[in-house]
Amino acid sequence: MDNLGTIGFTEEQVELMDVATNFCRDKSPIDKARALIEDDRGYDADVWREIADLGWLAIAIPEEYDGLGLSLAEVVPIMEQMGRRILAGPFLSATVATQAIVAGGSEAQKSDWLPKLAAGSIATLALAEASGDWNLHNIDAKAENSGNEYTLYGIKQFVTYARDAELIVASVKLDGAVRLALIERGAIDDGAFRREAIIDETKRSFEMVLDGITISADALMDADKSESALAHVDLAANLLQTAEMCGGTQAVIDYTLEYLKTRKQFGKTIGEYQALKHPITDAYVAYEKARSHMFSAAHSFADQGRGEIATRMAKAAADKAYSFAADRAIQFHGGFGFTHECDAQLFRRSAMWNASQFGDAAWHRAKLANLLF
Amino acid sequence: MDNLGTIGFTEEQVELMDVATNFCRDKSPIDKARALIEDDRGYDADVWREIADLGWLAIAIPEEYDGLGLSLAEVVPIMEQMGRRILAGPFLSATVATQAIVAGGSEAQKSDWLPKLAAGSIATLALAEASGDWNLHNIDAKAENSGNEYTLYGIKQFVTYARDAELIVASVKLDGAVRLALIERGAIDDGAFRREAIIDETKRSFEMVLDGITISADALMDADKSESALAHVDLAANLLQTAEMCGGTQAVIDYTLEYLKTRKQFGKTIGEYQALKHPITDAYVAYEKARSHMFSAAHSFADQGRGEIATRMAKAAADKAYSFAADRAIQFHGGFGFTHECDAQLFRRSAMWNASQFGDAAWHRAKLANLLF
Amino acid sequence: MPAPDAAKPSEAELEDYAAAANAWFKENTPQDPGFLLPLTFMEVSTDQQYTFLCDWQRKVYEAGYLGASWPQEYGGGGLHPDYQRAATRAMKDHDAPIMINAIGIGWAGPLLLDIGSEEQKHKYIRGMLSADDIWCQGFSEPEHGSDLGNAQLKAVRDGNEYILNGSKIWTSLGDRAKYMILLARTSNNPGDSKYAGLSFFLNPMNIPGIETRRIKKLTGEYGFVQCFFTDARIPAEGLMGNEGDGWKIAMKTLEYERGAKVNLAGGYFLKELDVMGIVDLARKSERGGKPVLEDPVMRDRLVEYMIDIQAQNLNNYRRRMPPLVQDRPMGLPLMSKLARTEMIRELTEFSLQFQGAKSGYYVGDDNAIDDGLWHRSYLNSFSATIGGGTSQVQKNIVAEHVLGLPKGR
Amino acid sequence: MPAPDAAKPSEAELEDYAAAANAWFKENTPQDPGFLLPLTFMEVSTDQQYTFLCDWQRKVYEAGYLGASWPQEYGGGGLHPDYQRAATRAMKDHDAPIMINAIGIGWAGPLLLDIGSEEQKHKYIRGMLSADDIWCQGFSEPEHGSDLGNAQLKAVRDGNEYILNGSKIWTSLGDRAKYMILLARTSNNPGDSKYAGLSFFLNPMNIPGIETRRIKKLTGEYGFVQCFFTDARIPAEGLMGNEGDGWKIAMKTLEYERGAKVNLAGGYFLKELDVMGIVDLARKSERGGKPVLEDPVMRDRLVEYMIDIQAQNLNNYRRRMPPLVQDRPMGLPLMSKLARTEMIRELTEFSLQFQGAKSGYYVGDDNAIDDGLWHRSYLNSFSATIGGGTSQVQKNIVAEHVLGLPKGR
Repeated sequence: MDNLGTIGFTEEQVELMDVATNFCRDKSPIDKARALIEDDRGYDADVWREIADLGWLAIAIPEEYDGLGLSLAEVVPIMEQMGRRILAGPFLSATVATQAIVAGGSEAQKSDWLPKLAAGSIATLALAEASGDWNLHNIDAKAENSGNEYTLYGIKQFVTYARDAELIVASVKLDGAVRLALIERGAIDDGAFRREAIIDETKRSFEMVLDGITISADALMDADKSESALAHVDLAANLLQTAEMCGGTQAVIDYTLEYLKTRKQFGKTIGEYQALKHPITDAYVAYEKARSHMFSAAHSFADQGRGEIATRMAKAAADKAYSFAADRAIQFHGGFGFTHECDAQLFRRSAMWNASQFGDAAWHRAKLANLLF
Repeated sequence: MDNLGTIGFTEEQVELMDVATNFCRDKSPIDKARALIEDDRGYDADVWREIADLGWLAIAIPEEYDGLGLSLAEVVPIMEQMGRRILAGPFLSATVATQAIVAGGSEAQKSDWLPKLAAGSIATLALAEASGDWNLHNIDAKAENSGNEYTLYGIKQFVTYARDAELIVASVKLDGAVRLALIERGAIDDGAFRREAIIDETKRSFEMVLDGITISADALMDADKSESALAHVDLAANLLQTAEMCGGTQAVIDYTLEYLKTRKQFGKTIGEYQALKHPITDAYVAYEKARSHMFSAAHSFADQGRGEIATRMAKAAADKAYSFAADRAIQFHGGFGFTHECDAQLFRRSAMWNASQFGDAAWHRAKLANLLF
Repeated sequence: MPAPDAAKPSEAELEDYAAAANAWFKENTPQDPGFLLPLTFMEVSTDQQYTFLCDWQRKVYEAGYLGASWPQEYGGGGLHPDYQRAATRAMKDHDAPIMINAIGIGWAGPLLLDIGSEEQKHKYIRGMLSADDIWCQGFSEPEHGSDLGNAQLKAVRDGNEYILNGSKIWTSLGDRAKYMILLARTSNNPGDSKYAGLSFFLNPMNIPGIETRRIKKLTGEYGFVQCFFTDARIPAEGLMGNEGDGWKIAMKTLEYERGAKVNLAGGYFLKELDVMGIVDLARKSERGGKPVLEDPVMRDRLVEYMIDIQAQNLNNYRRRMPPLVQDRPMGLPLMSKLARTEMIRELTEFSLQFQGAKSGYYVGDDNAIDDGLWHRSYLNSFSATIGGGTSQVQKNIVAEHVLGLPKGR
Repeated sequence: MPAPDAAKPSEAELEDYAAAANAWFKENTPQDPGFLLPLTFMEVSTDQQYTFLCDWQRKVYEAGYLGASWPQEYGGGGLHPDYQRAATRAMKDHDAPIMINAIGIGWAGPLLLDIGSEEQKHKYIRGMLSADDIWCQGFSEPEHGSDLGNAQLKAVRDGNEYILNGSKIWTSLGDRAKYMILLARTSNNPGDSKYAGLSFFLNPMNIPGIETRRIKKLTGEYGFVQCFFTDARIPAEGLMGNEGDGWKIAMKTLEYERGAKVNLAGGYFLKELDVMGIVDLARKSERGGKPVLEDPVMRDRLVEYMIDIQAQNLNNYRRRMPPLVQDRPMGLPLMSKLARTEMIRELTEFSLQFQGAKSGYYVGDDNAIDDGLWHRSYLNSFSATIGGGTSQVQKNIVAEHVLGLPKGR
C-alpha cells in the first residue's frame, strides 16, 4: 500500500513543541483548568491574547494575509500540549474555521478576514445539526436569496465558543449544494445562542438559531469552493483533535502512573500488581502508536490521498488509546477515581467529546475501508 | 425479548452426564487419545461398540424405530464429556446424520435406516463444498434423473469418518432445490475418498467425489422434507459442537490451572502472577457463560424460534470461550506450550476445527442479528 | 426472628393481598415529579429528591406495604413474609420509586431483629420503616478502600461512652442520616490479626465532633459524603455484641444485603439499568445518517452484548440447579458481580457510539438522548466496578476461591 | 573490529557493486525447490531443507556476498560494511532463501572478532561463512524458560578440560551443528548473585556425552532440539574470557543479534510474515459465499489491523527521530517486540475467519488456502510471544524500565 502516511518533522515543529510545552504547563496548571470550568466564558482571555501575540493563530495562514505561511503540521505540537494541560479556549475552533477561509475563501473574503484572524479574532464553525450526522453534507439549514442578500434558516449545534466569536462559518444548503456562509457575530443578537450542556465541562458550546439572519451575497462561498473547504475543514478538525487527544492520553497515563507509584493497598504499592501494571502498559503502548500516527498525519496532511488516510487512521488510533487510558485511569484510582475531584474524569470526558465531534474510531475505520480496499 | 432460550434439565440428562463423565474419563485417557492420532482409523472400534451398546446412538431416535425416544438435549452431556476427554470417533457425525433421517426421512427410509443406526451403524454427512460456504444451500453438486435412478455429480468436502460409514447423507441440487440423498457406502468404491489433512488431528475427514454414483429414486428425500431436514441438521450439528467445545474448554482450563499451580519461575509459583491468573479467570468466566448457553440451547432446542436463537448464541459463546482459553493455554505453558507434546495445542486445534464447521462466532452473530432485531 | 408465628397464607389469601397491593401502587405510584428521581439510594443529591423519597417511603409504610412481615410490636405488620414479597413485587411491577432508607431496613434492621436488645428494637425499628430515622453505613475509610478489615477509626472507652476519632468515606446519606452503623477499632494489639480489634456500633450522627463533607461524583452529582470524627462521644450502649465482634457482625450485615433476609423489610433500594434498553436506543439512534440497527458493525457488537447479557441471566438460573454446577458450585455466585458490573460498564460505554455527534451532549441538555442516561450510566458504572471490591480484587477471589490458584505475595 | 582499514566506497562504486549483486541474485536465487523452504533458521525440519540451505549459503559466500566486510585474513572479503549492506539488500529484494548459519555469523562470529584470540578467529570464521561449520546456541534450560541467568548446566574444570553435566533446550540446529555457544555454571557460591557463577564456552558438539532429542513443535514440524550433557569433556580453551564472565558475554551476543554488528556478516536469518498479505487473503477469500472484503464486520477489523501495522511501521521510523521521542526515548524500542509479536498472533488468528469452512484444512492438504500458511503462522507466532522473554515479561520490562513502575515482589 503506497498511499499510507509517512513520518517526518520540521524544525519549526520542534521549536514550537518546546515553546508550547513550557507555555501550556505554565499557563494551565490543573487547578486553573478546574477553576475555568466554573467560569462562564470558560477560558482566560489574557492567555488567549498571549497566544495571539505568540502568532500561533497565524501559523497556517499565508504570508500575504499576515500569516506565517507555515502549515497545520506546525499547529499540531501546540494543540498536543494544550490537550495535555487542558488549556481551555477557542484555539482549535478558531484554527479550523480559519482554514475554511484559507481553503475556500474568495480573494475578498481572505483579505477581509485572515489578517484579523491571524491577529487573534475568534472564528468558529456551525456545521452540525440535530441529526448528529458526521456526514457534513447531510444538513437541513438553508439560505434563501432575497435581492443581493441571503436569508438563513435552520438550527446548528455544537457551535463552540460562538458567543466570543467574531466570525461564524456556517454550512447551509442552496440549490441542493452545501455552501459555507461567513456570518459576522456582530450582526446576530445573543438570543440566537443557547449554551449547551456538553460532556466536556472544560469547553464551551452553543446551539445557534440561524432563522432570519441575513448575509450579503459576497459572504457566501462558491459551491465548488465550499465543497473543498468543507472536506479540508473536516480533516483539519480531525487532525487537531488527534493532537489534543494524544496530549490528553499522555497526561492521563502520567497522572495514573503517579498514583500507582504512591498508593498502597494490602501493604503493597499498587503499581506492583500486574492487574494494574499491565493494562496501564497497554494504554501506554496504544498511546505511542497513536502519537506516531499523529506525526504521520501532520507530516502527510497536505499530501493528496495520503493525507486523508493518515488523518483518519490517526483519529481512530487516538480515540481508541484515549478512551481506554482514561477509562482505566478512573478504575485504577479506586474510590477516588469515582470523584469529580480526581482528574481522570476530566480526561475521560474530553475523550468522549472528541469522539463525538467529526467522527469516532468506528466512523473513520468505515471511511478507511473504502479508501484502502 | 421473549424469544430467548430458557434453561432447565431432565433427569435423563443428569444421569447420562454422570455415566458419560466416568465412561469418557476411563475410555479416553490423554495418552490413548494421542496414540489414536497416529492410527489410520483414528478411533477405537471397541469403544464405539460399547457406546452403541450403551444406547447412546439411539437416544434421539423415536421408540418405534428402536430408539429411546428422548431428544438431543440428552445427547448434549455425552458430547460434552467426549469433548472434554477428546474421545475420538464418529459420534457427532453419526448422531447428526441420523437426525437428517429423523427429521426428513420417509417412512421407508426411517424404518430402513433408523434401527440400524440406533444399533451402531455409522452415518455421516456430505454437505460442504469447495466454496467453504456455511450456507448449506449454496452447493454445486447435483442429481440427474435417469429412469427411476439418479446419478450424482460433484465433490464434497469434510465428510467425516466417511470410510467407516454405512450411510452417507449428501446434499445435491435437483431442479434448483436442495435434496438430501441417502448413499449406501457399500455402493461406492474407496477411490471416491481422499483423506483430508485437517487442523484437528484427532478427527478423520475425507473429500468425496460423487461423480457417477447412482441411487434409487426412493433414496432421495422430498424437496420440502430436505429443506426442513437440512435446517434441523445445521442446528443439531452446532448444538453438539457447542457441547464438544464446552467440554474442551473446561479441560484446557483445568490442564492450564494444573501447570500454573506447579510451575515455578523467578522463585514463584507462576499462578501467583496476575498476568496469568486474571486471564485464565477471564477464560473460566467465559466458559461458564458458554456452558449456560449450552444447557439453554439443549433445553430450548425443540422450541420453535427459541431453539435457533439459543443454539446460535451457544455456538458463538463456545467459539469465543474455547478459542481464547486454548490460545492462552499455549502462551501460559511457555516453551513447553510451543511443543506438540503439550496438550494445549490439541484443544486449540479442536477449537479451530469446530469454528470451521457449520459457522464460527461471527457467522452466528450475523444470523442472530437478523433473528433478534 | 421476625413474625415467627405468622401463618403462611393460602393461595387465595395471597392473591387477594397482591391484588390490593397492585391496586394501591397503581393508584399511588407518583408520576414524574419533574426532577430526576435517583435510581439508587446512593444517588440522592438534592433536598428535593430526599424529601420526596422520604415521603414516599412513609406513605408506603403507612399503607402497610413496607415492613409488613416485621413484628408488630416494633412497628411491623406481623404478617408472613409471602405478603411482603407480594407487596415488593407490586412495587417493582409499577416501577415505583426506591425505598430510600436502604441501610436502615436492609442492614441495620435485620441486624437488630437478629441480635438487638428489646430496648433497641423498640427504639429503632419503627423509625426505619417510617423514614423518620434515616440510617447510613460507616465501613470504608479513605486510606483503605478495598481493605475493610483494616479500618482505623479509633473508638476508646471512657466510662459509659466511647470517644471516636478518624474518618469514614463513601457514606450514602451520611449528611442527612440520624444513625450510622459503624465499624471502629477498639484495640490494636501488635500480635493480633487486623480483624481482632474491630467493634460494631450504632452511632448517632447529630452529635458534636461529627462533621460531613459531600463528595461530588465524577458525574457531577452527589450522593456520598465523607464523615470526620473528632473526639465525638457516643453512648457505650451503642456497641453491638462485645468489643472485637465487629468484623463478624459487619460480615453478617453484608449477608443481609445479599441474602434473603433483606426482603423481610421489603421494598427495593436500587433500580438496575435495563440493559435491554440498549436495543431500543439502537433502534431510535442514528449514526452517519443511518439507523444504528442497520449498521452491520454496530449490529455485530450489539449481538455480542445480547449473548453476554443472556449468558448472565442464564447463569442466575443455573446457579440454583445443583446438577448443572457440580464441578465448581461456587463459580457462578462468585463471578456474578464481576461479570455483571464489567458488562454494564462496557455496554454503556459502547452505547455512546450509537449517538453520533449527539453523544457530545450530557445530562441537562434538552438535546441529550434519553436525558443523558447513557453517559451518566457509564460514568456511574464505575461505582460498581470499584465499590464492594474492585473488579481486580473480584478476579483474585474467583481465581483463588474457585480455581484454587495461589494468593499473590 | 573487522576490516577496519576498508575504505568507504564512493556513490558510484557502491552502485556498481549493488548492480552486480542484484544481477547475481537475479541469476542465482533458486526457484521453488518443490518442498517448503523454512522462513527462519529455527524451522529447519528435514535433511532436504538443511542440505539445500547449507549449499545456498556456501554459494552466496563463494560469490562474495556473505562476509564481504569481514577481515580477509579470516575468510571475509575485507570490504567496507556498505558493500555487505548492499549485498544483503539485494538478497532481500530477490526474496532469496535465508542464511542458515545464523548463530555462527550473527552471534558467535561477531563475538570472536570482538574478543576472540587470533587462533580462534583463524579456526572458526571461515567455516561459519562457508556453512561448513554450523553453529547453535545453548542458553535456555528446561527448568528456567524465562530466567536465563538461572542456568544450571555444570562445567567443572578438570586439568585442561571442562566436564559438562546438564541440559539445554530450544537449540535450533542443535542436532546438526558442529559447535555451540554455551552458557554454563562454573561456580555456585551461596552468597553470590546467580549471574556470578556463569561462564561462556565455545563447545564442540560431536563429542561423547552430548546427546540431542528433536522437539516436535505444536505445528507438527521440527526445528529445535534438547541437548543432554553427561560428563561431556570439552577443551578448556573453549572458555571465552574468564570464569564468571558468562553473563556479560551472553548479553554481548544478544546485542549483536539486535544491534548493528550483525550486519557485518551479512545475510538474513528470518523472513518475516508479510502482514499486508492478509489483505490479499481477504481479497481472494470468501465466507458465507461473499468475498471477505465485502463483509463490513471483517472490513472493520481488518482496518483496525491496518492501523496497528502502520503504527508499528511508523514507530520504527520515529524511534530514530530524537525530537519526536523526547519524553520516553526507550519506549518505542522496548515495546516493539511485544507489540509486533502480539499483533502477528492476533492477525494470523483473525485470518482464519476469512476462510469459512476451508479453515478446517491444514498444511499438507491441497485444498488448504496458501498451503496452510496462515494456520502455521498463527501456531508459530507463539514462538515469538513466548521465546526471548514472554509477552508477560515484556510488559514488565516496559512498565519498569519505561514507565518506572515498581518491580513486583
